Amino acid sequence: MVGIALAVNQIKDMFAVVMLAGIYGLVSASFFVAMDAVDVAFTEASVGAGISTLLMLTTVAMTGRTEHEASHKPLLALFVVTVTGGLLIYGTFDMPYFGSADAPVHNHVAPRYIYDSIKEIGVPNMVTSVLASYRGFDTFGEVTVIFTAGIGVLALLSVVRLPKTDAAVEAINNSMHEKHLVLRVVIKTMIPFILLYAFYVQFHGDYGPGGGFQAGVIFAAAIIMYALLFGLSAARRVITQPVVQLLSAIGVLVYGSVGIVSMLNGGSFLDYSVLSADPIAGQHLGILLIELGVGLTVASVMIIIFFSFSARSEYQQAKKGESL
Amino acid sequence: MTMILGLYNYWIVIVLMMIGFYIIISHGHLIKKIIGLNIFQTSVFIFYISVGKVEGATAPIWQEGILLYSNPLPHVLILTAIVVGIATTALGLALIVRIKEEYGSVDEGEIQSMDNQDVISQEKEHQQC
Amino acid sequence: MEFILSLLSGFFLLFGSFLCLSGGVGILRFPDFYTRMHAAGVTDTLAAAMILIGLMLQNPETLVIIKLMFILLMTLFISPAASHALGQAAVLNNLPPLVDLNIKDLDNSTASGDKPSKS
Amino acid sequence: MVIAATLAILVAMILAIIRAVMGPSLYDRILAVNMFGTKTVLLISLLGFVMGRPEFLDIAMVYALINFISVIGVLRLSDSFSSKHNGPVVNPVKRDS
Repeated sequence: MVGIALAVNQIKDMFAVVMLAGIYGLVSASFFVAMDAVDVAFTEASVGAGISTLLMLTTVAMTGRTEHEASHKPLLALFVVTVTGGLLIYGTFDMPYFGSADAPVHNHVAPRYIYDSIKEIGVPNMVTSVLASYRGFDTFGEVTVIFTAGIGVLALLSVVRLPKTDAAVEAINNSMHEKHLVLRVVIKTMIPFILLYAFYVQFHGDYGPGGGFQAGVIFAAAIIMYALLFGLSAARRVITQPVVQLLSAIGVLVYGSVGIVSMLNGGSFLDYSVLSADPIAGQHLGILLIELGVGLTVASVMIIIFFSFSARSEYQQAKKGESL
Repeated sequence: MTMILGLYNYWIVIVLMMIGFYIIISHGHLIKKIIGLNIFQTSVFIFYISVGKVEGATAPIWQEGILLYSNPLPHVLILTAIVVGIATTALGLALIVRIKEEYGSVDEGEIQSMDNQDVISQEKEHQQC
Repeated sequence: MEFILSLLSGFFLLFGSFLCLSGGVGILRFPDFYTRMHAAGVTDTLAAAMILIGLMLQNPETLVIIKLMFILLMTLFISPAASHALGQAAVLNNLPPLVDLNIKDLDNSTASGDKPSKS
Repeated sequence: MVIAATLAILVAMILAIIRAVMGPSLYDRILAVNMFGTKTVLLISLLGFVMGRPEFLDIAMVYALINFISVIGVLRLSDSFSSKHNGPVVNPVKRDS
């Protein structure tokens, strides 16, 4: 990993840098698997290796490949970096050794999460139970952050679509598609299975690795794949922009309203035990609903982000084609 | 020797973090800065995950007969952090696209000099008035 | 039975790792893009299939075997499609193959015969 | 045996990384990344067996998928790079307005 990071530092061609960043994501995800963090690896695999590489590539395609020679003084930067790194390494000397079971992190709240969650929540996947139930409030915040980021991208990159540029874009797409025939057939057969798999991940998150975040990203990835090969306008006919925007808001609303409903039932905010007569059944119901909300928001925000990026780039291309 | 074996994970994290930091402060290209930010971010993720690892333990998914699990709390934190990270990265990239449209460049230095020229010309106009 | 299964799985795994290694060496040592694609194609399909089959023979659980089957099917679907797309893109964008000049006919057929360029 | 296979895959991954860093042309890099992704799928499934909990194969599946998506995306977008070399995109819209 250090090697890849160094190479990223050196290479000037932005395209190669982005490819290396993709590899970097894959490596770190394998590392997470080796460190027992299967849920994290799941997320990193779908996000770090897939979506972020795509987004960066789109941006690079819009902004150009080359990088100018650095005009700054790298020596000063190197000095600052070395000093900071040295101080940090000095700080690690007091840290508990890697993998030791008696480190302070493992003695605070973790034992309760590990040993009591199966009794209190009844969900085998501890990560899901901590995510959705013990720390549901945090996750609510994260979902809101994602939603806000979606709005931000929309505000920055939304384009006014003229019918004329639309037609031009469509023509460009059609000319490109003739050579993607094999890929189109393969992808068309695969997309239903991917969507099915996303639902499996969504609803199996209680028992194995997975959950709303990962399922949302996989769902979005299927749509993005469709948009990549069949053109943005075709994908927009499948899922229109207003629907996605509405869905992303509905996701956050589902999450929040589950909290409110549990308050109305006499518990505190996001306390699912009161949702049903049996506390464990209530927890199950609450986690399921909340994961649904998370999945909806994440999927639609990813779709929004990708749609706005590629709409922008098509818009630029069409503009360029007109000015020629 | 035990110290090296016990702490090398953290040292790798710090080296990665510093590489990311170096990329951020020494390169002018904005996309590269974002990638540096990502490297920095990943190093923090790795740090959290390796803190949560317990020797001889297994993934925190309950199963009959397994007693020792890794700490699930860092996993939760990092899981959400990754998704939020991609959201913020997307926002940053969107900003870069807009900057490219407005300035025609994604190099920090060039943008700075253009801004400076703007300010200078505005001041001149003021003086002429 | 048990013994035969573990023997078979070991054979598959070893063969798969051998293919992996040879593919890795190939992707590093071959002279141009198209030959490298051949090396990568070997590791992508045959080596992956071998290793996954070896793993299937190791585990008696049905669910695990089904998941492994899915992964195998997916790799068998995906890798050839991706290689095809990659090669086609390279040809269409005029990446010249490195061809020995002694075989003139082959040179002609790869340069122009495959796909007429659209642009 | 599983461990031997894991080691072999790790070596192959390192070789692929070297190719991705060196790669003279764009397509070499894409090829290396693609191969790297497939190797990661294998590595994850092998790691599950090494750690004794082989039910985590879902992750390997996601990898296979995502790897494919990123390769497709890269190819689709690399068209827009190379179209710059091949001259402007032909714009078939009549400009009579």
